[in-house]
Amino acid sequence: MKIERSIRNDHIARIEGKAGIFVKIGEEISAKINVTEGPRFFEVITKGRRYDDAVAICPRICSFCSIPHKLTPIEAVENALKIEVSERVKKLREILYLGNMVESHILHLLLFAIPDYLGYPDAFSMTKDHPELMKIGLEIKNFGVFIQELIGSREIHPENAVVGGFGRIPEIKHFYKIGEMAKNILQNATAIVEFFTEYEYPSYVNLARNHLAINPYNGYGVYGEEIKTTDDLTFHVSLYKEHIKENVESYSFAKRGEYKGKPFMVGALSRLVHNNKFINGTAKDLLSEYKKFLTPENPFANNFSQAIEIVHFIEKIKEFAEEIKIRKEEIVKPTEKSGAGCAVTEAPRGLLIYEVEIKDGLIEYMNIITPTAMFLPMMEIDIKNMAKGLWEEGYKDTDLIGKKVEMVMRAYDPCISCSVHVIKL
Amino acid sequence: MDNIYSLYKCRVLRVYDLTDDVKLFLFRFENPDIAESWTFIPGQFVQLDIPGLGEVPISICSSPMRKGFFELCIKKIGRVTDKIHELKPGDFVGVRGPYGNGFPITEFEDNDLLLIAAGIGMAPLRSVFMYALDNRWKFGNITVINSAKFGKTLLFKKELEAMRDMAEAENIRIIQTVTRDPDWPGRVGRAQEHIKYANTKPEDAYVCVCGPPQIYNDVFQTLIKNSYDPRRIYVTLERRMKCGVGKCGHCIAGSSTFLKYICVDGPVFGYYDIISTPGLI
Amino acid sequence: MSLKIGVHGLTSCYGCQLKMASVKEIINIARNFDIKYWYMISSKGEIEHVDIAFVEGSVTTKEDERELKIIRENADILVAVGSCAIHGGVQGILFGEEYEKAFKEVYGDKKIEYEAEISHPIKNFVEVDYNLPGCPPEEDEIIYYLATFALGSYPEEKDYPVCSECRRNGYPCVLIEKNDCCLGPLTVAGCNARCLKYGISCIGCRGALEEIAWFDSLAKTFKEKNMGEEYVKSRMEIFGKQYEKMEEMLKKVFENED
Amino acid sequence: MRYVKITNEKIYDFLERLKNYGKLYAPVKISDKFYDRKEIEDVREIAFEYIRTLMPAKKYFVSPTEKMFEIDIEKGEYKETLENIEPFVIFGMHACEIVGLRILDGVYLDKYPDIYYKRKRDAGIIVGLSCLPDEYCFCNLTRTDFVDVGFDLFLHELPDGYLVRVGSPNGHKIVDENTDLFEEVDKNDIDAFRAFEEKRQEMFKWEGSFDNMRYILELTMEDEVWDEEVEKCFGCGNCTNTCPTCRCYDVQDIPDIDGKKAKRIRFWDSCQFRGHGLVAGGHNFRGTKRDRFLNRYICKNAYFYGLGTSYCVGCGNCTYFCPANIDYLKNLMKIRSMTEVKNG
Ligand SMILES: Cc1cc2nc3c(=O)[nH]c(=O)nc-3n(C[C@H](O)[C@H](O)[C@H](O)COP(=O)(O)OP(=O)(O)OC[C@H]3O[C@@H](n4cnc5c(N)ncnc54)[C@H](O)[C@@H]3O)c2cc1C
Ligand code: SF4
Ligand code: SF4
Ligand code: SF4
Repeated sequence: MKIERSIRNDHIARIEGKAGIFVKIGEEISAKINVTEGPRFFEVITKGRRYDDAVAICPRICSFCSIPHKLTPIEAVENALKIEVSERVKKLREILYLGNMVESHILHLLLFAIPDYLGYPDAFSMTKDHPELMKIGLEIKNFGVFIQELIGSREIHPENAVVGGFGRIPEIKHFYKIGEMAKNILQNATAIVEFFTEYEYPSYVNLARNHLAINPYNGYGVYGEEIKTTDDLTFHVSLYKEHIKENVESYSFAKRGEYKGKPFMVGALSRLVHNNKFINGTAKDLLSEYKKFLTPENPFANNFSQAIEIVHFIEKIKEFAEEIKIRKEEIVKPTEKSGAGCAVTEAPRGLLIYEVEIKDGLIEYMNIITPTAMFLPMMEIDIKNMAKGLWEEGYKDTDLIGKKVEMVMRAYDPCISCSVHVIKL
Repeated sequence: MDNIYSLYKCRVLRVYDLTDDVKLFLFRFENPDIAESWTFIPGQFVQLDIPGLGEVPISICSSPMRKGFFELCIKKIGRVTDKIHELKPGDFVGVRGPYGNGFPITEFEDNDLLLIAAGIGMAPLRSVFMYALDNRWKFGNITVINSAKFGKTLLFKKELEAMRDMAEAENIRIIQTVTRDPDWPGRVGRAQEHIKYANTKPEDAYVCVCGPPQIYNDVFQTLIKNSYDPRRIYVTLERRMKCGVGKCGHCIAGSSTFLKYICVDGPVFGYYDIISTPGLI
Repeated sequence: MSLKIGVHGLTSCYGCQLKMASVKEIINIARNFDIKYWYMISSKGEIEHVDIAFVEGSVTTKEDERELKIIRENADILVAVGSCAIHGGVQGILFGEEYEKAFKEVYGDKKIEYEAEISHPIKNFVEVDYNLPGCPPEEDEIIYYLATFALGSYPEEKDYPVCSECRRNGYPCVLIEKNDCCLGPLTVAGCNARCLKYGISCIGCRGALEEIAWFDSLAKTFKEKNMGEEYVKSRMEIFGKQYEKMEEMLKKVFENED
Repeated sequence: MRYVKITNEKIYDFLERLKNYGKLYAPVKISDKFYDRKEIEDVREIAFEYIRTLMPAKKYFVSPTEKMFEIDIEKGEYKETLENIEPFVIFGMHACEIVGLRILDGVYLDKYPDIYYKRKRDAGIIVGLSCLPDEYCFCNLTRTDFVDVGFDLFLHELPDGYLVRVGSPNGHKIVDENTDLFEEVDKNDIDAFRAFEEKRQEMFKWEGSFDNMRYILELTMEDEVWDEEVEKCFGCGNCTNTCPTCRCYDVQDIPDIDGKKAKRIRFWDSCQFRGHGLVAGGHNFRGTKRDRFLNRYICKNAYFYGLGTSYCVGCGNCTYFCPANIDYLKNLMKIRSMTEVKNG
């Protein structure tokens, strides 16, 4: 007699956005991720609008990474209209971006991932037994929020960042405070890294894979213009269409990325795999101490990588905040009215690409490729392997398999809202 | 200097249901000194506070002669009043006041008194009525016309009903009338239709009117047709209010030649104020 | 006894929930309320009867609609949270034909198992008791709403424009000074004029004031400042597309007296 | 009245010394077109040339938002939150605004004195400054172009300094404690003062009296000349918020998340907002935009018995700061059909 089971969860908790998974086990094992969240067509919405209005719309794609969805299109527009902003503005943007990175990572770890590791349904119930963990996590979060509110006007949908600079540049005294705060929370961040080194990765999901990450401008960061791959290719972002393809499957509103016809991975792990040599300071020490946790073939290493990044970025923010020189600055107005441009950055969840074409100040064409859309097929494979591994090991409890499968998903930190915005290439 | 916005703690002593959405509350100040010394003029109001939700102006509906206690009759209609309706005996609220000018009650003395109320308008007028009963010898004939849409929404229906027969002997006439209730056994029709049945002598009666703004014009016309002296007609008005003491500006009403704070210059106004000032009602 | 609450997201950026989850008092919220379901945060719980359900996001699929109805049936009070839920959100710009076109453009003729539709505010499907505006809502308002519910009462919704807060804070008016296309006069206050603090003109993210958003008056002023119809319209519709009288009001201004 | 003089060389010393009497607030340029009062660290920042500030000086006496009580909900106790108010000095108030403040006094310090206001009023020292009108000013019509009381010192510009009028015991004290800064007024100064006043009168754009405006207004409230203006209005409340005599406020209780404590705050409200006249049950005493629009004209032109003026002090703020370009004075003149004189 054939034994067949299926696991179906139409609404996975603790991820950002709405998706379901459908895993079939038995002789044939298959896994599907159904993105059920409705499509929102950001590329169409922004079409025909003024470029500054368009970049105000883009962050609404996703709240967790609304800063990347603001700063990346801004950069694309600036590239298109040949706007050159000052070093100061670039630095401020980077601080802002990293502030978001820290907040996004810690929220994801604290609210979504860690409860899995400790066996709680959510962070609230976890708080009762682990108040300290929650406290240090929230302190890190507040640090990220402070930065984003200061520079971006708020942590979700920052309106202060605009094409050509900032509406208002904050006063210097606040940056001293950033430095102060960074110093105080560094050990919190180290504790989070150490938390993840107490667990071993499930081996079922070991699989060699292609990682794509940015080739950062200077040091380990989020800005750059080239993309690196595991098979040693480096290409300029403007050529992204030649290398990254997006498809549609009937069971999902999201687009699905492919590199050379194959699934691939992006995100914190991919960044560390490619760029770990640029990591310095406390994060470097931690990384060399816990080297064995940085395994390119296992997605669970992504949570560990996020924790390492938190440490690194806190130090980086501190460094930037200490060296920044504040001066009033006008918003740079474009001299050209039309043009085309591309930009790529490293959002918390991985590569984020924006391409725009502007004519007479209006958006003619916009294309957005989000990290979640890129790694979705890879995630499906890992989910399948997890289910398969457990099943073959003799676990028949679908609840347990379901939980583990969700854990794989949360390791990726998918952002469903991001993935569902799309227009065809 | 005292803070005019400070509230005195008051305890709810009793709660009576008057209609489905109107309750009568009996209060006493916690502080015995205040309870003893506190007094007011009929027609004045207090600011009643539910801590954490806010204050509402409410007319006092008992007689100032009942020292130490006062009654408020409150319709459940919004955020604060909803909560007031949940109060039980023993609960506390904050109260400050009394505010407003009140009816010129000493001027009323030695004259007849005609009280015309529609709906919740009975609340302030009951205070005048109770005061007149407490000082019966000071007044001539008294008529109360209490009107509402339905029998079940008539305020103080039972109270007034109970005293009706006894009252007649005392030259007090009580007329209760409804406009839309086919099952009501008593009088029907709008308040003004019953003015002619009043026992008051038009030439020396004072008239107090309170009800929704729409009724005023009809009532005024009927009164004047029946030879009541327009100079002796008073109404009490209502407006949004936050302070009760002429600061917050919400109750400012009238026109550029007669601009008044309903809370300190009113809520009681004379007939001529009303008809000569657009925007007052 | 603490109130039972549920938090739910339809189609959106999840920012309102993120904001709710990241308010400084989140631990106190968890302590003072009985959170029955909140998928974004917790894997426990199914939709069940709650005193108050907070719903973020707009309805863009049949599935959204079905869920929303279940939420409504199980909640005594339903609060629409954020611009998507209240006005359809930025995704609400695609309305009618524009939507059909966009869908085709994106998914081609491919069939998707789930049915998608125009982004609707949730009031189009169920009765909404209160609106908690914002994109995302402000921390103090989230707390205020919850706290008034906890007191057994309900919040007073703001009924005046962003300009009031801009002025109370003494930020220079960018509409007067720089002739910027500021939508503050139309937009529900409550953000404490956050953008004007930075000299960035209001984009209307909190949504237009119900019935007293004078798109026509504002457009008239914009027109006098030499802004074209296309631009004024495209900016006003970002958060105001589904405001019933907007187009009509704009037409009146731009068609007249040319 | 006592008159003294201060020369231009000493004016910044004087401003510096004013800080000894409290925190110094004075107008500074805050953006391309606007001025506002801010706390002054460097007295050279002060913008003597300013004509009007974005927020009227009332903000120092009735804060845009202020806490009134801390409430213990469970115990039903109210703790008033009267912060300790430090003395402060407002430098550079023009005559119209000082009258405006006196109008506020009439409202806040009447039979029911408002302690929050009173405390700030007692702590504030007011130093007036003469001004020349721009095209928005019409304080000559409202007869508020000169004040006799309501300030501690009043500085009138002279070619080489300022003629100082001393208006209160506090003013005398400041002069007496800083005699090294002041000198006697001589005949040249008086001539210069006279010349300044004359020039100032010349510069006003409108002439005539405003006294009968309230009657004319009352008679034209139904007039259709208003319709077009109402149509233009956003209902944004900038006019009332920037008016030195508008004083409406709203009160709200903000409970804590655990429902145990609350704070009662009050904040500026405006009759241009729909909620201003809305009462429970849904009736609105100012239900249309027209009602609300006219309400301001009515209110501002009503007679303020306390001072024998109207509530409008002719500062022109409401016009200057109206984003819809609604001209308050022109509208009044229109219904009055008074012709434009000089400089028109
Ligand atoms: C002088 C005066 C006497 C009154 N006497 C009585 C009375 O005896 N019995 C009675 O039931 N009602 C009376 N009212 C009306 C009563 O004040 C309102 O029904 C009450 O304020 C509604 O408050 P709410 O919070 O329940 O309603 P909401 O609509 O939620 O009101 C919110 C806030 O608006 C203000 N507000 C709303 N409506 C009014 C209003 N009509 N008057 C003043 N402020 C208002 C209050 O500050 C209130 O807190 C009187 C009003 C006035 C002005
Ligand atoms: S800047 Fe915008 S929000 Fe502020 S007052 Fe001007 S129009 Fe209103
Ligand atoms: S400032 Fe102008 S537009 Fe705004 S409410 Fe006043 S009159 Fe109307
Ligand atoms: S109404 Fe206008 S001119 Fe008159 S005092 Fe107020 S702001 Fe000044």
